[in-house]
Amino acid sequence: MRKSFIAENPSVLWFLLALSGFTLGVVVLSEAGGVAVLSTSFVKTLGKTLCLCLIAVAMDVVWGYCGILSLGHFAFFGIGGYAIGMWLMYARTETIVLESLASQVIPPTPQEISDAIGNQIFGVVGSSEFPAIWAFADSLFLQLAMVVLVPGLLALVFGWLAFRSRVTGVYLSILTQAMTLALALYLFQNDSGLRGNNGLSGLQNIPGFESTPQATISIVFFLASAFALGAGYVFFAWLLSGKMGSVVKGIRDNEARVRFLGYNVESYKLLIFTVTAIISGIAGALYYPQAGIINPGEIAPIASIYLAVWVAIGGRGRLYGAVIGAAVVSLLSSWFTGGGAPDINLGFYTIQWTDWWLVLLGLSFVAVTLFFPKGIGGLFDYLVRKQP
Amino acid sequence: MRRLCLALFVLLWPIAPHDAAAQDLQALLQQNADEITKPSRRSVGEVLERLAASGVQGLPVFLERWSDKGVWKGPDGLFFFGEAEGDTLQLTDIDTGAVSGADKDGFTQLKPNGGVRRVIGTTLVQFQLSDPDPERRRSAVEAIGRSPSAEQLEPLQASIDNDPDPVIRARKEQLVVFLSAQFADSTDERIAAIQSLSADTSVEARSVLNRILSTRSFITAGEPEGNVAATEDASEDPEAFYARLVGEGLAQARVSADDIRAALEANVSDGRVGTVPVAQLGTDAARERAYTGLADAGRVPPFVTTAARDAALAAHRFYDRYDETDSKVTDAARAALTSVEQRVAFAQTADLALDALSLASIYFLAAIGLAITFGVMGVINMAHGEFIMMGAYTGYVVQLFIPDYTISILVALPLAFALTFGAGVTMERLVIRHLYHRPLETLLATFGISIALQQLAKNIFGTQARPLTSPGWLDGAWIISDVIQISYIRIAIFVLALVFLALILFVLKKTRLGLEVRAVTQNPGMAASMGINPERINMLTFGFGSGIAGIAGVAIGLYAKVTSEMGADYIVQSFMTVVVGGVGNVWGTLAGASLIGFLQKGIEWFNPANTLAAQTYMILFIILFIQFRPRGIVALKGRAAAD
Amino acid sequence: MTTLLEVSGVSVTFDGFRAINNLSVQFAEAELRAIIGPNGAGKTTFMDIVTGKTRPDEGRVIWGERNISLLGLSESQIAQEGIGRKFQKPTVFEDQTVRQNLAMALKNPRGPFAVILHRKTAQNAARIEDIAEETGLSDQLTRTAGELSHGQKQWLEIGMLLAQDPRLLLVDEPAAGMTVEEREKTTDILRRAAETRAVVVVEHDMEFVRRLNCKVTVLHEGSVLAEGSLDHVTSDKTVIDVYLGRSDA
Amino acid sequence: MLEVEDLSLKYGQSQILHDVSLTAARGEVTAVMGMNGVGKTSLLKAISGRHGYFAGEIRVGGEVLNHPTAFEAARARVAYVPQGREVFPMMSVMENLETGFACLPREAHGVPDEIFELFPVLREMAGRRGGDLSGGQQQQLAIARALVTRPKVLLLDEPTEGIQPNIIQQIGHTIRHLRDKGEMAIVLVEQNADFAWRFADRFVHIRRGHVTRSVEKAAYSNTELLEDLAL
Repeated sequence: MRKSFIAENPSVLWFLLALSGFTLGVVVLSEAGGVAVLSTSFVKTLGKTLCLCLIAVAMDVVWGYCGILSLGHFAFFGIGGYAIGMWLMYARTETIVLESLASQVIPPTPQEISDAIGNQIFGVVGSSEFPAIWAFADSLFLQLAMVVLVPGLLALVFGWLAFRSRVTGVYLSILTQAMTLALALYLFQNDSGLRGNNGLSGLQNIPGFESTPQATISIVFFLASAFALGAGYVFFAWLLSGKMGSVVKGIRDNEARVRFLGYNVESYKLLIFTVTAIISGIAGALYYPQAGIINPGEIAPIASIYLAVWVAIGGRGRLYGAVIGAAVVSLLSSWFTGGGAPDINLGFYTIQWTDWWLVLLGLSFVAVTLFFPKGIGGLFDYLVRKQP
Repeated sequence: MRRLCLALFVLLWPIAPHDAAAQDLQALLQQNADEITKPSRRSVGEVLERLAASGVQGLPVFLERWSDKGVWKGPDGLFFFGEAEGDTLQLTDIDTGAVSGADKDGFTQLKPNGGVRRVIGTTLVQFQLSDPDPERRRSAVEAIGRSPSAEQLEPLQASIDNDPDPVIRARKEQLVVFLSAQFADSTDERIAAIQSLSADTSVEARSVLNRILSTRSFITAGEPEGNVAATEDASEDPEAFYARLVGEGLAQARVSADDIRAALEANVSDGRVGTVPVAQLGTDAARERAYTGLADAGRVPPFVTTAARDAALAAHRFYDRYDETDSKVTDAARAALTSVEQRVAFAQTADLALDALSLASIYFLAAIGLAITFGVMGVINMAHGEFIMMGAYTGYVVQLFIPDYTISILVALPLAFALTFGAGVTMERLVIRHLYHRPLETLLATFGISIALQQLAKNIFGTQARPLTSPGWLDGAWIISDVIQISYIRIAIFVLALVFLALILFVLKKTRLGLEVRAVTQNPGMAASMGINPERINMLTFGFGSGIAGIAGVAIGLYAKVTSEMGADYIVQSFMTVVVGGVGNVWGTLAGASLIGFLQKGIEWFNPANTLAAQTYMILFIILFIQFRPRGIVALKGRAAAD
Repeated sequence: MTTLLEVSGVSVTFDGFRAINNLSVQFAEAELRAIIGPNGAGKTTFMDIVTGKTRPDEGRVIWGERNISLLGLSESQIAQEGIGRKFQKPTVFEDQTVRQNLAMALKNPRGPFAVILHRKTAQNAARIEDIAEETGLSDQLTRTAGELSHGQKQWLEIGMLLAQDPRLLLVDEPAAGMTVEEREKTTDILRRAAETRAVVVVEHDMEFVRRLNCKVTVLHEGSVLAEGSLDHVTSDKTVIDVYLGRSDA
Repeated sequence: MLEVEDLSLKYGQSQILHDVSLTAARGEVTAVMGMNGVGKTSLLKAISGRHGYFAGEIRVGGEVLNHPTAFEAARARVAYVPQGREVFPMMSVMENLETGFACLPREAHGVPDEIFELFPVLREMAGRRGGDLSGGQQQQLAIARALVTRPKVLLLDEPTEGIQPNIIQQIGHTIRHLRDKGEMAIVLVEQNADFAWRFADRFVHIRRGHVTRSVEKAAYSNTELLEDLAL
C-alpha cells in the first residue's frame, strides 16, 4: 500500500528528497557541522522557517483542500508555543531557583521552591501565585500532551459550533478571526496567567542542556523541525491521497452535492479543522524554542492573515505550494526587514526596504490574487504541461 | 450660649449698624490686650465673643489681619496693622487707616498659633456669611462645605433669610441640612435632616452620611458595648483575626514559616538542629519537629497551636462600633444611605447606558460603510479599517495647516470623505471589480491592500501616535449629576452618528442614487434590465461606503489615538457589528452596533478594571450568538435575502 | 407492489407563497415515474422536501418498510437511507477524474474514519467498471470530469447515483440540453435503472416522457392534478387547460 | 423593429438555441410559442442582454446590438418583463416604476399618466411594497415598469402564468392597446394558446431550440396552433 501511495504521489518523493538534501546541506554547513558557513542564528531562522512551512501545509489542507479560509490557525500555533513554553520556562526557572537556594543553610521545602519560582515568573505581572493553568507545567510529558490537546479541543469545540450552524465562506473566515482576536485579547491581560503582554521568554535555553552550545541546540531543533515538516507532509499527503481527499475536495467544490451523496459534511470539516489545528500546535511548539520568546502579539489576527498570504502566493490546493510560499515569503521577509536588501536611491528619495517591504508584499499579494490565482505552484503545472 | 450670642449678633449685623462712635476698635482691643497678645485656644473664644458683641466697625478686617499675622503691637501697647520691609515697618492705624512708618525695634508681631487661628477663622466665617460682597459670602459657604463643624450650624442658619442671592441661599440651606444631620442638638432634628438626605445622590451628601456612620473596630472579652454597628465572625479568616488579637497585645504571636527557618538557621550546630540533621530539613514536617525541639529546650518561643489560636479567638468578640452613640441617628443614616445607594446605582446604570450609547455610535460609524458595501455588493473590504485610518490622518494633516481646531475639523470632514471616496473608487476599479462572485478572493486581495496601506501610513507618519485635537468647545463634559456625566466629544460622536444615520437613510430612500442602489441590492439583473448601470452603482456605493469610513476616522481620531494600526483595532468589531446586525440593512447595523456597544459596557461593568477581558467575552458571546441567529438580528426574508 | 415512499398532506410556504399545497403522492418499489407540470408547479420543491433540503410546514414523509419519517433526518442521513438525487444542472466534481467521482459515490461506509482507512478493492473497482459500462463512460474513467461533454456529465451524475445504490432515484430534468441521441441513451439508462429501484424523473420534454413510457404524475400549483399513463393525462381536460391555458379553465 | 438572425446560445455546454431567427415589426405582437424548456425564455434573455449568445445577430431599429449587457439592451430601448415578474420586493410600487428612469434623460423623469390609466390599480397601490402585491398586480407592475422606459421593443415572458382570468383579460387589452399605438414591437412568449391566438399577429414556434414554424395570423388557424402545441 505504501508503495502504491508513493507511486501515485511522486511529488511526495520529490519533496522528501529535496527536504533531505536541504537538511543535510544545512547541517554540514552549520557551525555544529564544522564548516560554519551558516551562523547559528541563521540556522535558527531556517529551522523556524521549516516550522512555518509545516503550519502552511496545515493551512493549505484546511483552506486549499477543504475550502475553509481559517483566519485562526496561527492561534493554534501560538497555543502550541505557549504549551511548550510553560514547561521550558518553569523548568529553567526551577533550575535557577534551586541553584540559588542551595547556598542556604538549610535545604528548601517544596513550598519554598514553588514560591520562589512563582515569584521569578510572575513577578513581572505583580503576582507570585501559580495560576491553575500551570498545574502541569512541571511535567514535560503533560505539557507535550497539551501541545496537542489544547489546540485540538479548541478547534473541536469552535468547529462544532461553527459548522453545525452551517456558517460558511466569508462569515466563517470572520468568525475564525474573531476567535483569534478573543484569544489574543485574553492573553494580553495580566491576569490571564500567562504573563500578559510580557509573554514567555528565555525559551531558547533548554533545561538539562545548559552547557550545550546554542550551535548544537539550533541544529537539533532544525533537524526536529525538518523531520516534523517531512512527517507532516507525508501524513497530509497520505490523508488526502485516497477517497478522503476526494471527499474533502468535493466539499470545497460543492458542499451540497457531497451532502446528497450521503456524507456528513460537518464531521469531515470538523476532522480536517481539528487535525490541522493539532499540526499547527506542534509546529508552534517547535518554533518558539528556536525563537526564544512568545507573546500575545504573535497570535494577533494579522499573523493568520500572513499565513493565508503565504499559502496563496505559494499556490493553494497543492502541499508543496504551501511549503514554497511559506519559505519564500518568510525568508524574503526576514531578508528585506533585516536590512539584507540593498536600499534603492531614487535621487529624491531612498527606498529603505525595512520600511517598504510590507507595501511590496501587500501589493504583490493583490497581484497574485488578481493575476496568478494558482500562485507559484501554478508554474509547475505550466512546466509539466509543456514537457509532453 | 456663646454660639447663640454670636448668631444673634450676626443676624443683626448688616441691618443694625451699632453706634460706632460709642467705642472704637482700638479701645476695645486695649481692654482685652492681654488675651489678644497671648491668646490661647481656650481664652480666645471669650475675647472674640466680647469683640463681636460690641458691634464695633472694622472687626472682620482686624480678624483677618490678625489671623494672617499682620497685626503688630507697638511699644506703647497700641495695635497696628503692620507690614515689615527690611528693618522698617509700615504701620496702618486700625481705626483711622492712617499710614506711618517706624523702626521695627520695639514692635512685636502677633503670631497666633494654629488652634487660635482656626477659632478666629470660624468667627470670621460667621462675619463673611453675611458680608455684603456675594463673592466673600460664597467663599465662606464653600469653606464650611470643605470643613464642616458644629459651631457653624447656627450662624449659617441665621444668615440664610437675609441672603439676597438665591444660589448662595440654596447652597446655605443645603449645608444647613448637612450640618444638622451631623451636629444638630436634638436627635429629632438630626434624624429629620438625615431623612431629607435620602434622596440626595451628591458625593457630599453621601460623605455626610458616611461620616455619621463612621465606625471603629473593637475587641472585647465581654459583651460588645456602645452603638454596635456589626459583630464580626472570627472563623471567616482566623489567622487575620488572630493577628489583630496579637496586634492588641491580647495574644501571643504565631510562629511563621519564615520565623521557623530563621530560628533553625540560627541554631545549626554540628550539621544538626537539635536532633534533626540539616539535610532532612527540606520538609515542613521535619522543620516543625526540629523547632519543637528548640522550643522545648526553651531556646525559641513555643508554637501557638491552632487549638490555642481558636480558643483565644473564641474568648474574644470582634465588633465595629459607631462613633455616633445614638443608635436612632445611625439607624436613620443607615436607612438614608441605603436609599441613596439605590439611587446612585440607578444613576450609575443610566451613566453606563449613556457610555454604551456613545460606544454604539462609534461602532455604528465604523461599520455602516462596511455594511453598505457588503450589502450591495456582497464584498468584504478588509481595508475598511485603513480607510478609517486615512480619515483620521487627514484630520491630523489638516490641523497642521489650519491651526484653528474648529475650522480644521470642518475642513477635515469633507476632505476625509473626498479622499477615502476616491481611494474606495480606485480600489473598486482596480481590484474589486475583477473579483465579483469570488468573495473569499476579495477578502484576500483587500487584506493585501490593508497591509500595504498600513505600512505606507507608518512610512509617512511614523509609528508614534499623532494627535487630532478637538476644538475647545468639545472639551469637558456635560455633568448631569455627580454620578452621570458624559464628555462633549462623545455627545458629538453620538450626534454625528445620528446625522449619518439620517443622511444614509435620506440618500437611500430619497435620492436617485439610493433608489438605484436599492434596486441593485435587491435584484442586480433586473436593475440592469431597467437601464441601471451596475458598474456605476457598484463604484459609487463602494466610494460612498469608504467615504463614510473616512468621516468615521475623523470622529474616532478625536477621542482615540491616531496610529497606523488604528484601523485594525476597529475592523473586527465592525465586521461583528455587520454580521450580528444582519447584512445589507441600515437598521440591522444600528441594532448590531447597539447590541455590541451595550454588551461591551455591560461586561465592563462586571469587570471594570479590564476592558481586554470585556472584549474577549464579547467576542465569545458573538460567536455563540451567530449560532442562534446566523443571519443576524435584522434578517431580510424572502427573495431579497437569497444569496 | 409495496409502497416505498409516501408523501401525504405536505404543504410548504415561502413568504406567503404556497409552493406545495397539501401534496400527497406515493411511489412503489421498482417503479419508473415521470413528474410533469408547468413552471412553478412545485416539482423542485417536492424534491427538496424529500431529500431534506427544505422542511415542510405540515404533512408527513414516510419511507421504507420500517415507516421512517424523513422529516427529522439530515440530508446526508436521507441519502444514506437510500434516496439519491440528481440536480437539474449537472453537479459533478469537475476537478476529479470520472473514476474518483464514481468511487466517492460508491455504497460504502460514509464516516470520516472509515473513509480515511478505505482502500481500493477489486470488488469496488469492478463495480465502477460496471457503472461506467452502464452509463457509457468506460473510456472516460481516467479523464477529469470537467473535460466531459454536457451529456457525459449528466450520465456521470446518473452513474454516481447508481453507485450509491439507492432505492429511490430523484432525477431533475436529465434531458435538458441533450442531443436526440443523448436523450435516447438517457432514457435507456433510466429505464434499466428502474428495473431494480424506484426512479422518479422530473421533465418538461413531453417526447422524452413519452419514450420513458411510464406512469405520469401532473403537478399543478403544488398539488397533484392528474395521475396515470401519459395518454390518459394528456387527454385529461384539466391538464390540457393548465398546459394550453384555455381561458375558460 | 427587432430582427434576430441565426441566434445560437448555450447553457454551460448544452446548446439551447440553434440558429433562431425572428422578426418583430412595430405595431405587431409576435408570439413565441412552444413547450416548457424549448428555449423561449433563453431567447428573450439573449435579446435583453441577460444571457450571452455565441453566434447570430440582434438588431433593433436596424442598429446591431453587439452582445449587449442587460444595461446596454435597456439603453437600446429593449424592455424586458421577465418570467416570475422580478419586481423589487422591498421597494414601493412608485419606486419600482421610477427605476425605469435610469435610461431616460433627466427631463423625461416622470411616470406618464397613461400608465396609471392602463393600470389604475397601481395608482391605488403606489405606496405599497412590491413584494406585498398579489401575483396579478405584480405582473401589471412589471409591465408598467417596462413601459416607463419608453421601449421600442417590449419582451413579455409568459405574462399570464399563474394569474387569475380577469387580470389576464386586462393584460390582453393592454397589449392590444400598446400594439395599436404602434410605437413598439411586442414579443410575447406564451404557453397559453388561447391568449396567444387572441392577441398575437404572428406566431413563431420553437421546438428543441429550433424554429419550426413562423407564420402570420392570417395564414394560420386556431386548430393548427393547437396541433402545433399538442402534448
